[in-house]
Amino acid sequence: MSALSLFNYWAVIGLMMLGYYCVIVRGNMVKKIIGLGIFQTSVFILFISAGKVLGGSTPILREGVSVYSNPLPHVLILTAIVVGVATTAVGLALAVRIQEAFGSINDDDLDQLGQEDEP
Amino acid sequence: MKDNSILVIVARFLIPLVMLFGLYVQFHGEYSPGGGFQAGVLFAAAWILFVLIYGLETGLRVIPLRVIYSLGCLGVLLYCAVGLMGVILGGRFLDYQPLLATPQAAQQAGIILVEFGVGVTVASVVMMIFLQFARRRAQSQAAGLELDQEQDRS
Amino acid sequence: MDAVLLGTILAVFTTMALSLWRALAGPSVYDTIVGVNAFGTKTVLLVALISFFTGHHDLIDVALVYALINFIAVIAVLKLVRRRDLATSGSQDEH
Amino acid sequence: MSIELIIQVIAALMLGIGGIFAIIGGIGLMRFPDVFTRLHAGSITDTLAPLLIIGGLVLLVGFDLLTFKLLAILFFLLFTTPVASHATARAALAAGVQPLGEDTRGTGASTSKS
Amino acid sequence: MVLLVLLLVVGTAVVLTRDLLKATMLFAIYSLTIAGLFVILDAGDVALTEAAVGAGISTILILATLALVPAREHRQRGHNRPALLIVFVTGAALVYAVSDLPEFGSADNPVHQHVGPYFIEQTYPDMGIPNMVAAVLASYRSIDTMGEAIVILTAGIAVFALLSVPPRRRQRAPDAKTRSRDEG
Repeated sequence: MSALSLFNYWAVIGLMMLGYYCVIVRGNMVKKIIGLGIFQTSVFILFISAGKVLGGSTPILREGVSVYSNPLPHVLILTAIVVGVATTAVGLALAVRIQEAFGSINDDDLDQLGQEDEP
Repeated sequence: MKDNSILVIVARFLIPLVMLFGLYVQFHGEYSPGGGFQAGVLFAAAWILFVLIYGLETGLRVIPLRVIYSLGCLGVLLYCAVGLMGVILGGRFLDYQPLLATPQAAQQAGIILVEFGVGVTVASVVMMIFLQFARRRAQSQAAGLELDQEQDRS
Repeated sequence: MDAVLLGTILAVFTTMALSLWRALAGPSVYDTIVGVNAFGTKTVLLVALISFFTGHHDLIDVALVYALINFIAVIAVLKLVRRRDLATSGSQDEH
Repeated sequence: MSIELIIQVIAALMLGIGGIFAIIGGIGLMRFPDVFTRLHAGSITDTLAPLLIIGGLVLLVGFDLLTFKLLAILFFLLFTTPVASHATARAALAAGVQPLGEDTRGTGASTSKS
Repeated sequence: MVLLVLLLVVGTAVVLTRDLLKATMLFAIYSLTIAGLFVILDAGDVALTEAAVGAGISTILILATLALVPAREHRQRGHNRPALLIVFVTGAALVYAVSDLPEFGSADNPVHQHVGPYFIEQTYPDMGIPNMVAAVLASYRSIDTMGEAIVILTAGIAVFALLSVPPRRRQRAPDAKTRSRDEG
């Protein structure tokens, strides 16, 4: 088992860190949602890589093929993608409402508004 | 974008093809990659292309708002009804065996119905979400909100 | 034959990297759009080649979907850039 | 020389030339100086390379359902990419991006507006 | 492998760029690349969904949002060193965990021992359809899929509830303050 055979997993970790960084650091909410998308896709790649069998075929039965990749992760990820886009839509709707209510979707501006509100 | 006549002509015959391909993905999903989600998204994408070219009002004349709302609920209801049908006919929830006589045919019928329900729901919900976002700008401008003012400042 | 297919796949990869460079570096929005469009087309070719190379012929559907979705996304970006609004019909505009 | 071998050779040639065209288009996309010239490089090879590559694949497949799908992809690509390029060029022109003139030789200087 | 490197490059660019419109377009490229990767990893259905949903619908929704919010990001103030530290600690923990993962693509991994073989063997006798993903999705795990359809409907209702309220001028008190601050 060499390090290269786990390359998919290294890439997943890199993408996950990128998405995480984007969600934590970026103040803009649309950017945060994009970061969330990157984070999600890294998890998708992790699952699909786990389900892959080298030399296998797509999980559609056909003659003359005996090794198939595992269909179960595909199903789980299929569900997760569609739920992910639903989450994205709700998050974007919230961002639009925040923009209308406060005139900004930036974290720092909103913090300032909150501090001015308190006294 | 209606003024760009090349775009209009290409879109006019591309949209039916996208819808046809959506139907193929929906009902051929048992034999090749595909299924309810993808077909629903493709259908919604065809409608969105129509809206991008012809404007939202024309798009809503093709599929009225009420139809979108009710189709979204009807898809989920179809799914649940297939499940309850199994219970009524003497099986378990979402058990397709009692639907038809031979087990394989029953399973296939159940899968096709369920996928159809999912497809209808996804298509109409995606259309509805896009609709809500897209008409918001005109509404905001009508209400007197200045949208692009922040952009100049930054 | 496999060598030719592999070479073509590598060529398409190279082109993808080049158009990605254009999309990343492009000074204006339109350069990015050009890059995205070229990248999408090359992805379609790549998927077609891969599905032929590995013998999983049912993956061709995926390429078909890409070709359509890429077009719709590019049109949406262009409309946003030009009109700042996705819902207008644009026939009453001055352009 | 059998007919299959000839077809294979032709298909291999088409695939190879398609790949070369794709790379040339990519280099043009990267090196050209302004939007319209890049669009020129990108869109022309975007129609030629699919035509050659998918044509080669069709020759390799023979006659099948797969052939039909490949032809459908080719059809869609041949319609959508030129239209997208055209729309991009039109939008860029409408937004006030000036094409480079004859006098600048692509050295980045802005053209005089006639 | 090449696609993964491309993916990392695109991801970094998406995170670093400040122009939200450009970030959205790069995100579309990112989705396309991921879908290509899924094609290589034998997941046709997932690639189809990711192409249609990620590159199509997500992009269009973000674009529709950008018509409503300012399309440029503000310049960030400094304080992101703790965040970077957190990210790197998480990454280090994940790297440590990866060394326990089984080898990529080997057929005797634990994943392929549990219910996977059952689905692969039983799908055709049970259902008579060749696409295992469709069979598992709509029959073996159909309650899961029903919950998922309900989640989509709920998301639709949530967006409807959030955005069907007609927009008004801001009425809150800070509005006047910000305006005076901007002028002053």
